[in-house]
Amino acid sequence: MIEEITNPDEVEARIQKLRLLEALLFASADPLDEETLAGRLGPDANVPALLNELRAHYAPRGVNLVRTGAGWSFRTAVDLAPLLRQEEEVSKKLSRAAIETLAIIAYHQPVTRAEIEAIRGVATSKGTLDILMENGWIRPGRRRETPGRPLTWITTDHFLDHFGLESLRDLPGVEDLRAAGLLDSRPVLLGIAGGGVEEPAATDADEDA
Amino acid sequence: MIEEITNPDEVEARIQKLRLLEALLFASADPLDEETLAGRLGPDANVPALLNELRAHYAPRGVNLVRTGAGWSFRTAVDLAPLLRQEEEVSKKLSRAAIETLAIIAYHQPVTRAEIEAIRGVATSKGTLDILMENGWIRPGRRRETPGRPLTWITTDHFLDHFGLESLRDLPGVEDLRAAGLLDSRPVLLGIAGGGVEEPAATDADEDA
Amino acid sequence: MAGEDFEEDRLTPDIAAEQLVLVLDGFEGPLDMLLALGREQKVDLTRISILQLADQYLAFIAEARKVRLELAADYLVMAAWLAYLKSRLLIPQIEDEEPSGEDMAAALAFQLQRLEAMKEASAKLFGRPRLGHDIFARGAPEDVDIQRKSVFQVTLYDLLKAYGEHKKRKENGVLYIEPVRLYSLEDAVQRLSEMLGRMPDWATLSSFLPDGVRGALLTRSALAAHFAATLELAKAGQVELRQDGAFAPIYVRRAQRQE
Repeated sequence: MIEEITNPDEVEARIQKLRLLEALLFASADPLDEETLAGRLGPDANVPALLNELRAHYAPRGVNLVRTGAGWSFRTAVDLAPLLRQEEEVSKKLSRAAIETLAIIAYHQPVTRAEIEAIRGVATSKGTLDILMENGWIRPGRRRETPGRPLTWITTDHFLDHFGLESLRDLPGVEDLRAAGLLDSRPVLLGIAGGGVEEPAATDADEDA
Repeated sequence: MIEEITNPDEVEARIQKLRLLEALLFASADPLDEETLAGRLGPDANVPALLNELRAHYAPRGVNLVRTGAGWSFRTAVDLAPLLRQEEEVSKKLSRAAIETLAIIAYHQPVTRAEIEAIRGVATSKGTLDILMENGWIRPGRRRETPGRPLTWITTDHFLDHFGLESLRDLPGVEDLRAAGLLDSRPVLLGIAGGGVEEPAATDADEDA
Repeated sequence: MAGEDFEEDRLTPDIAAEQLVLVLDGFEGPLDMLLALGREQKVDLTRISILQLADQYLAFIAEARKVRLELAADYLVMAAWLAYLKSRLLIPQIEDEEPSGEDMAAALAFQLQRLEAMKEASAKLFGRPRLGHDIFARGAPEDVDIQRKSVFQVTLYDLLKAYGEHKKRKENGVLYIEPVRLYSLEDAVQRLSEMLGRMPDWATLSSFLPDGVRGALLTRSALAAHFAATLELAKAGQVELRQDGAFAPIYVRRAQRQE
């Protein structure tokens, strides 16, 4: 691996330079050009020689050191591409409306679509429940025994699995959310809070419905 | 590099598995668990053995294969930290309260908010747990089966990853602290804030709709 | 009335108060402050003098009250508790009283050790090489989503945050009318209950009044509210009151449970 150098100190110094080069290329978000690398490795480093050595080391492996334009970067080996890319779906961000709807189903289940809309104060767009159902997070529950016998929605076991919960009981309650700072409490308008005295526990019950 | 296998086809197959494993781990910024890896490498792959071989190969290099919780990932070598550390863009500085609270959750988990307050002798300000959760370091655990069924907090695998720990047993000094009885989270002194009195049961479900 | 207030403010040694506020800002509550005072003794926490610690703490609180610094109730409760502990340690034991002064001192010493241990642990934890600071992940992860269990990237935090924001919007939709600035009976009951539960012995009613309440109307309403609150709580059997003579100070303590 190391050629034509016999002095042990020099060998050690060269190995350290190689290791640093490897780490820099690994951690960088963009390809790095030789000038930048030289700046990081110090004036006594022979950057082209080090790059060649690293390239040779990685050539047979699952990851290769490749040159793109003026820069160098690690890339997974081209021949492995078919094995790496099994599904081409790109992960997407769930819309805010969908996250909120999912949260409301989780906290209020079983809940009908009309109830979700009453709680959120806006109509639920057509695709929202579909998306949540396609992902296996929600499923239809029993019909409510009221006029029209509307369908209710509940969360699935996959929902618990995805969010790392053991049971629905482990979902933080409204007070827990408030205490954790996820739900800012209403502005304190009382003139004199008693110093460090915790604010009285605000009532949970809310005025929806 | 390959031991005890002489059949050339088997050697070749094994090398291909190692290359694919290397590429999979390299392509992902987040740790991958053995189950996921096994799913991609096929049923005939001995994933733990392959991981060990890869870990040994990378041990002396500038990039190491490390394990955190259930996951495996490539990370730059610890000893290169002084050379890699860059002038951080003023990173969000954590408050003292947040740092102490994280340590208490890590060492005392699962731990309720009231217990955290008993240990610190002060109420947890809003936003402390929030910021720890936003960083992905903590999450709600199971509810404690005591009156009020308070929520407990635990650390995540990302916490281990962030602090370079293989498991919670690797927390600095954890065994000494346990032996000294200092990981007892019971409130011991009436008269100090948070005196261990659990909050009244927060009603979870609320009365919407 | 305005003139009187003005006079009062002028006499307040603002600079001393500012310095104390600065010192106080450095602490995360009374236990943290006790720990800092304890470190000044420069001995192992297991051999700390709790009595000396109590004196130091009480001296600090006295100083703060002298400059009329508003102290959080937690600090006052701790002061009352330490004064009680001190009396228990100095005065011969009353047979049937549990726990003993020594037990209380030991419990406090344990709490200080435990807090110290956690402070050290957090320093060690954050002294470790950290991802993104000292250790780095793959800078250019490639677009193969290997771990995909779901097409969508949503974390529990996202879910809870969404629910919290939804709740917040609902709350903000309600109109609140700013109350008249009077100290309410409810606040006084709340404050008294908070403090009393942790006050070990008789204390004067005036010691419960919040410091730093400005304005004559507010001060009077605070006194009236606290007085009414003690009556309320006495009626509910939660406190006991004592007055040694007409116009003498009124003492309050929490009701002693008969067993």
